[in-house]
Amino acid sequence: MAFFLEALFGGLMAGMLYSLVALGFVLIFKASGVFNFAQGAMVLFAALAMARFSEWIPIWTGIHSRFLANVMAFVLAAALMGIVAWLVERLVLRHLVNQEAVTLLMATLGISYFLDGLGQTIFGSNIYPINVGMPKDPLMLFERTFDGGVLLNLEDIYAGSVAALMVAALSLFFQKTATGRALRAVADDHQAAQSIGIPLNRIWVIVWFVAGITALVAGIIWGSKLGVQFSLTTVALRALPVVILGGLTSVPGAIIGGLIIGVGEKLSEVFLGPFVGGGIEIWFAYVLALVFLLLRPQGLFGEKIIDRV
Amino acid sequence: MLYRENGQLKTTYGADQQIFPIAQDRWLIWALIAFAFIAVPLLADEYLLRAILIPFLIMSLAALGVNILVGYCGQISLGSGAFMAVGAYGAYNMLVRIPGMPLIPALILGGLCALAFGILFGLPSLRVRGLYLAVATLAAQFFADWIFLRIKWFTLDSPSGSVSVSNLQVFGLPLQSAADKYLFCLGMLAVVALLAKNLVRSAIGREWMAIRDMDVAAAVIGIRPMYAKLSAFAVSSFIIGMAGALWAFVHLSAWEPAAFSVDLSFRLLFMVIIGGLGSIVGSFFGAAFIVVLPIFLNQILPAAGAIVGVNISTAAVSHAEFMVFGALIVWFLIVEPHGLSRLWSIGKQKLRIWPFPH
Amino acid sequence: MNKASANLATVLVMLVSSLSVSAIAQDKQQYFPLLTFRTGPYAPSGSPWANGFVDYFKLVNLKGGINGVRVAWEECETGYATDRGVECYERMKGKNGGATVFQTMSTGITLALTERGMADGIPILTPGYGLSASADGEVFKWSFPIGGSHWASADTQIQYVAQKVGGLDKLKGKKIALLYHDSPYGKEAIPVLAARAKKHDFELTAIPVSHPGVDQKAAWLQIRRSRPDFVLLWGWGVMNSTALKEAQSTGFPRDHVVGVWPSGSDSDVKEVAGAAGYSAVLVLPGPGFESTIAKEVREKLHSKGQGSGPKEEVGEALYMRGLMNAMVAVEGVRRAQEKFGKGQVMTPAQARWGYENLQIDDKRLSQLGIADVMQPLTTTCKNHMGPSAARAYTWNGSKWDVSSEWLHADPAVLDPMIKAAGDKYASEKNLTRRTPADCQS
Amino acid sequence: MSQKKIGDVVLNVQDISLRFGGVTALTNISFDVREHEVRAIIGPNGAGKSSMLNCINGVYQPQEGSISFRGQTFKHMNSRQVAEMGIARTFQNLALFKGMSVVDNIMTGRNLRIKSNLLMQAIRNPFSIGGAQKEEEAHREFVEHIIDFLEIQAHRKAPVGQLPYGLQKRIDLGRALAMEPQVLLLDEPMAGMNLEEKQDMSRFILDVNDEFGTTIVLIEHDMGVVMDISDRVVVLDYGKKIGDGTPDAVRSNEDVISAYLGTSH
Repeated sequence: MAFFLEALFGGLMAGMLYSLVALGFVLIFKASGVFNFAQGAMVLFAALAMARFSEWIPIWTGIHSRFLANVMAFVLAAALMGIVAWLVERLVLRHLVNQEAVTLLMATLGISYFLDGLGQTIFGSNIYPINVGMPKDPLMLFERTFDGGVLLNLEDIYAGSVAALMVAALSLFFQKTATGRALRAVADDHQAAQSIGIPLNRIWVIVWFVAGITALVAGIIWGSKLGVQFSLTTVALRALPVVILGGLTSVPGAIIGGLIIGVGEKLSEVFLGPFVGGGIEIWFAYVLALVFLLLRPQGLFGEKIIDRV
Repeated sequence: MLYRENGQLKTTYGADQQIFPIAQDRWLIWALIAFAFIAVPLLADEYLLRAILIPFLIMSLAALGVNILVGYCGQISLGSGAFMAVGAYGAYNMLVRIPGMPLIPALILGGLCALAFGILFGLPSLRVRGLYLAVATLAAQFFADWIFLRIKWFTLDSPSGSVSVSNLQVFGLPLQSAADKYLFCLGMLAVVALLAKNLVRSAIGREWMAIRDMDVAAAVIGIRPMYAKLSAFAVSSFIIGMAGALWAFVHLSAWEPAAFSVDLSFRLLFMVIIGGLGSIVGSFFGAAFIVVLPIFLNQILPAAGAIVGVNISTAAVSHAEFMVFGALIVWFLIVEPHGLSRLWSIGKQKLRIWPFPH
Repeated sequence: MNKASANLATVLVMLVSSLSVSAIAQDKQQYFPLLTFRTGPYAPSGSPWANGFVDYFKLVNLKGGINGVRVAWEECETGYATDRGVECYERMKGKNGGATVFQTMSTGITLALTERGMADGIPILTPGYGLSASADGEVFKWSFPIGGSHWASADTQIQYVAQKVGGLDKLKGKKIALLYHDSPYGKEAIPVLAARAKKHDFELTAIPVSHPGVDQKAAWLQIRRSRPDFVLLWGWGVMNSTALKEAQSTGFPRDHVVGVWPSGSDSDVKEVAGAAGYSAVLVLPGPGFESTIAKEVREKLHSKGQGSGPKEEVGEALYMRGLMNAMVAVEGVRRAQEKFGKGQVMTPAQARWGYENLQIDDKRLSQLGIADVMQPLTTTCKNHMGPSAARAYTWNGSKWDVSSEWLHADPAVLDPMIKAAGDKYASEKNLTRRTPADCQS
Repeated sequence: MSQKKIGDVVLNVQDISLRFGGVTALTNISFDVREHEVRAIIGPNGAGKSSMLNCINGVYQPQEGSISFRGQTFKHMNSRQVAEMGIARTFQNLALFKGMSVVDNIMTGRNLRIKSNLLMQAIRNPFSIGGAQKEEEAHREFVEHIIDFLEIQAHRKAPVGQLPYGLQKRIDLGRALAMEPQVLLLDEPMAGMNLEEKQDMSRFILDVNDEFGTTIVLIEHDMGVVMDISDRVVVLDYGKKIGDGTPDAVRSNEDVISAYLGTSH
């Protein structure tokens, strides 16, 4: 029982992080119809930037408060993601307007390769720490009720709540701000949006920037847990089933989907895994999403598409 | 003035329908085949054969398969690596478990395993399109990674999980020297390429392209999307599977699931994009490009660096490789969505009307 | 910014070295290809290892080469991927008058190359890793897991655990979990540990972690459930630090986690706050910041800005391993020269004899300046591994402390397994065991 | 006006209703189509004309009603069956296979009739081993007749994407004709054409109707054309049928005038 709770909880926390990455997918897809395969690369790129800047800033400026250094690093990294967003719009999207989704998907594949290479060229390919002062040690609950107690992970809790905050902030941004509304308009209908004078290009830059920020946050959380390293890119592959499950166009979908996938894969791994040799969580998540896909092609909250002839 | 079709009048539809309607092309292709089969084994050295030509041939085969699915039928797949893996392990099991199983049937059986696997994971394509399908095929990728890693039966319980084949034979002839292996792969490729070309220029090929271009219209003229898509998956994964078996048997000779990772799937997709979606010859261009590029960069970048006085570490080179790949993909998608094969045909067109501009 | 400046240094050095290599291209040189991986998930392990390699070769050349024969080397990036490794092998085996020997730096690549090595007549050198069965020199004529293999690691690892609990007999009824990298490397651990488990009846549960090893949450949940007495860590690259972080966050005592050499380098523990108490059993050399050879590298290379990596890396476990790998490669050639002619460039076949008749005793080790971190190496035709010695090191939060005597892999356990595996391989590939006559060649 | 004998009912549509979620596209539409006649469906934009054809084609599945063809009645159609029964169709907004040449586009219309299986096609060869090549040539010959009929010989090998709109419309028709249909559904075959092109197209339609005796169901905006070439007309408005009869009858129908002629031009 205690163990089940732990697995469940671990799953929820992992799910929160997945949904944070998934959110990046959804944002971009809503606003530009692009299935951004590069989200994972952006996470790595942003995290690398954060890690290295926070390491370099003290050397450059002689500031030694870790807090300040982190803040400045965050700002710099964010700015960098802004530049990336701008360049992507300039060099790629702009030239691929009204192409089929699949072409755009491949383009983002290209972008992700490029970012992977660039990031490691600039920032190096070792493991780099991000230290934002997350607590590392576990927290024991109900030690009386269950033998050994239920282990909670403070770091996970922090991470989870940051992710939750991020999500809340984004939904606010979408609902309340003018830009947010513009984004929603674009999402609903490109031509219409353009015709009422919403500048598509600027919107896209903004969206990719926002996605970049989510990537940065996700990168920081994962980075401070595991250290920043090339293998962060796999995070994106882990978040794909989430998007499928939740529906490409739905923010709440990304959240719920994330939690379902997170819990699903962890529980499957710890309870089914041992019987089949373990390591099933990755494909389990995918197959889960796949089965779901067959039942409901548009995903949990996605809109149904009717094609006209 | 050499490359002209004047005076080559077609008197039958048969003549008009042949693969190379222009005489010069026919001569060229025969010359090329002769060169590949006779001259290359004599001229090329061990290194060229083993490190470049054999991988190129096998990857062309795989790219051909991917192109049928992605290029002709428009069903994007990120799981090609999985199909190769299934082919490889399928063929391996056939070869090892069935005593006296000859090589070529083993390869074909391996292909058939991949075919079954392909159809299974092609089923989602009946319900979902494009992006969603891409993700569905990723499921195939990770599932394959897992079964060959964790289910000991497939690897004959080898403790290391890595398997190997040795002293292969074709019709009793040993397949040892680089030249033999090269010729074997070349033969396979030639045959499969011809069959594939026939398919794409026949009714089934038209069904695939119809589904790709406008599936509703296709359905209305009586094309069954299910049959078209699944047959594309079947043919494609069969070819990819055989390529996988060749890759494992002939090129690697000892391998582990990691040899067919999602990375390979992406590389295959890149080959098709760069080479040219929906073009057989494009598959060759793409494969050549992706196979040679890393080696090229490995040779050139350090040299270039040395000239300007910077030394490029191997790490830098492979990072550069990432960037070049990425940049090229985007560049091709933007500038020449039909890839190298289009550039090729444009060139031919120019040559045809040369020296007159119009 | 030190890393960057280090990079710059690297750049310059490599330039110099490359020039020097090309410069001496005409006079006699022994060509050593390197299958390194400085990128991808395993770069953290690959880089220091490769740097040690290269630095040693530089030293050899500074000291006038191998009896006058200069060392030429070339790196080929494998990214720890088997197929890339095969490509590299094919690419380099014929270059510069032929590769002397290949060091695969990856068990997966070793498996792919073992047979090619036999076919092409190029020795495959895997000190401390590779295909454990290839210690059987009568079957694996061209493979050399000199001074240790993964089986040796596993055996010494168990011996250290036994030492912690106070004797092999105390292992009885203990629960031991093996957390391994799900690759040929990680799987090599299982047979020996299983044999040991039978022998001392402790309970062994093997928990695989898939490539690249960043998500281990589920694995550690399992560990937390089964509450083993010890966790044996067989990680690689980024998997190691992740494992230690997860251990901390699931509250598993780090001093009950025991690693092997691929999990025992500074990059695995440096950035992990709670890694203190974790110990690793390192077959062959351990960290040696104060070793003579490390000092030598610092003054002869780094002080002249010619070091391959960052200066503070010199002496790290994996860096020392790189030095050792290169050292074995060179010493083999030196030994071969004694037989086939001093100052000559050795063919792969001649070098093979050298590796098969290696005699690196304490005296030689101290001449080489590496005596204080490793034990002598000897190989014979029958036994390509020779005696294998390992020592446990414990991370105290800032550095590794030696925490055991030299542990020796127990032939009583390994030899029968090696013999059996050798026979199995021989029958599969229908090879015949080498005759004593063949051993003379 | 073609002087041909109108046969009895081939296609009969009975109270078809079609909804997308909340939106109702068609409500209780019924009409019949007689052999050899030219039957027009008219109505303002969004009247549900195309939806009607899509139901007949089995592209959409109506919630209620049934469709019977030559006596067989179907709750809803399946595209494949429809095609096999000999109902062909052209599309309002061009639905050609852009990636393929003119010949290949029209050849797809023959696919239903191709017998040789995948393997035979794979081993297709000039030495008439296996029937594939022979079959291809036979169908190619038929297609060439259509190409002549539609006067597009010059563009045979061109990729359809590059051809002008008017020609593409013809090829769309050609693809349908290649199926040798008994009933031909034309969805605004003249939309966006200039006068000359329209004349050509109506000529083709009438020729098809006369020479092959093909029954034609026609959606068209241009009243002039409709009144000229069609024998009977159905009028839809907001998914309801508001008129049905000869052109003259429809022309004088009050509802139609108010709903349609009144509003549009």
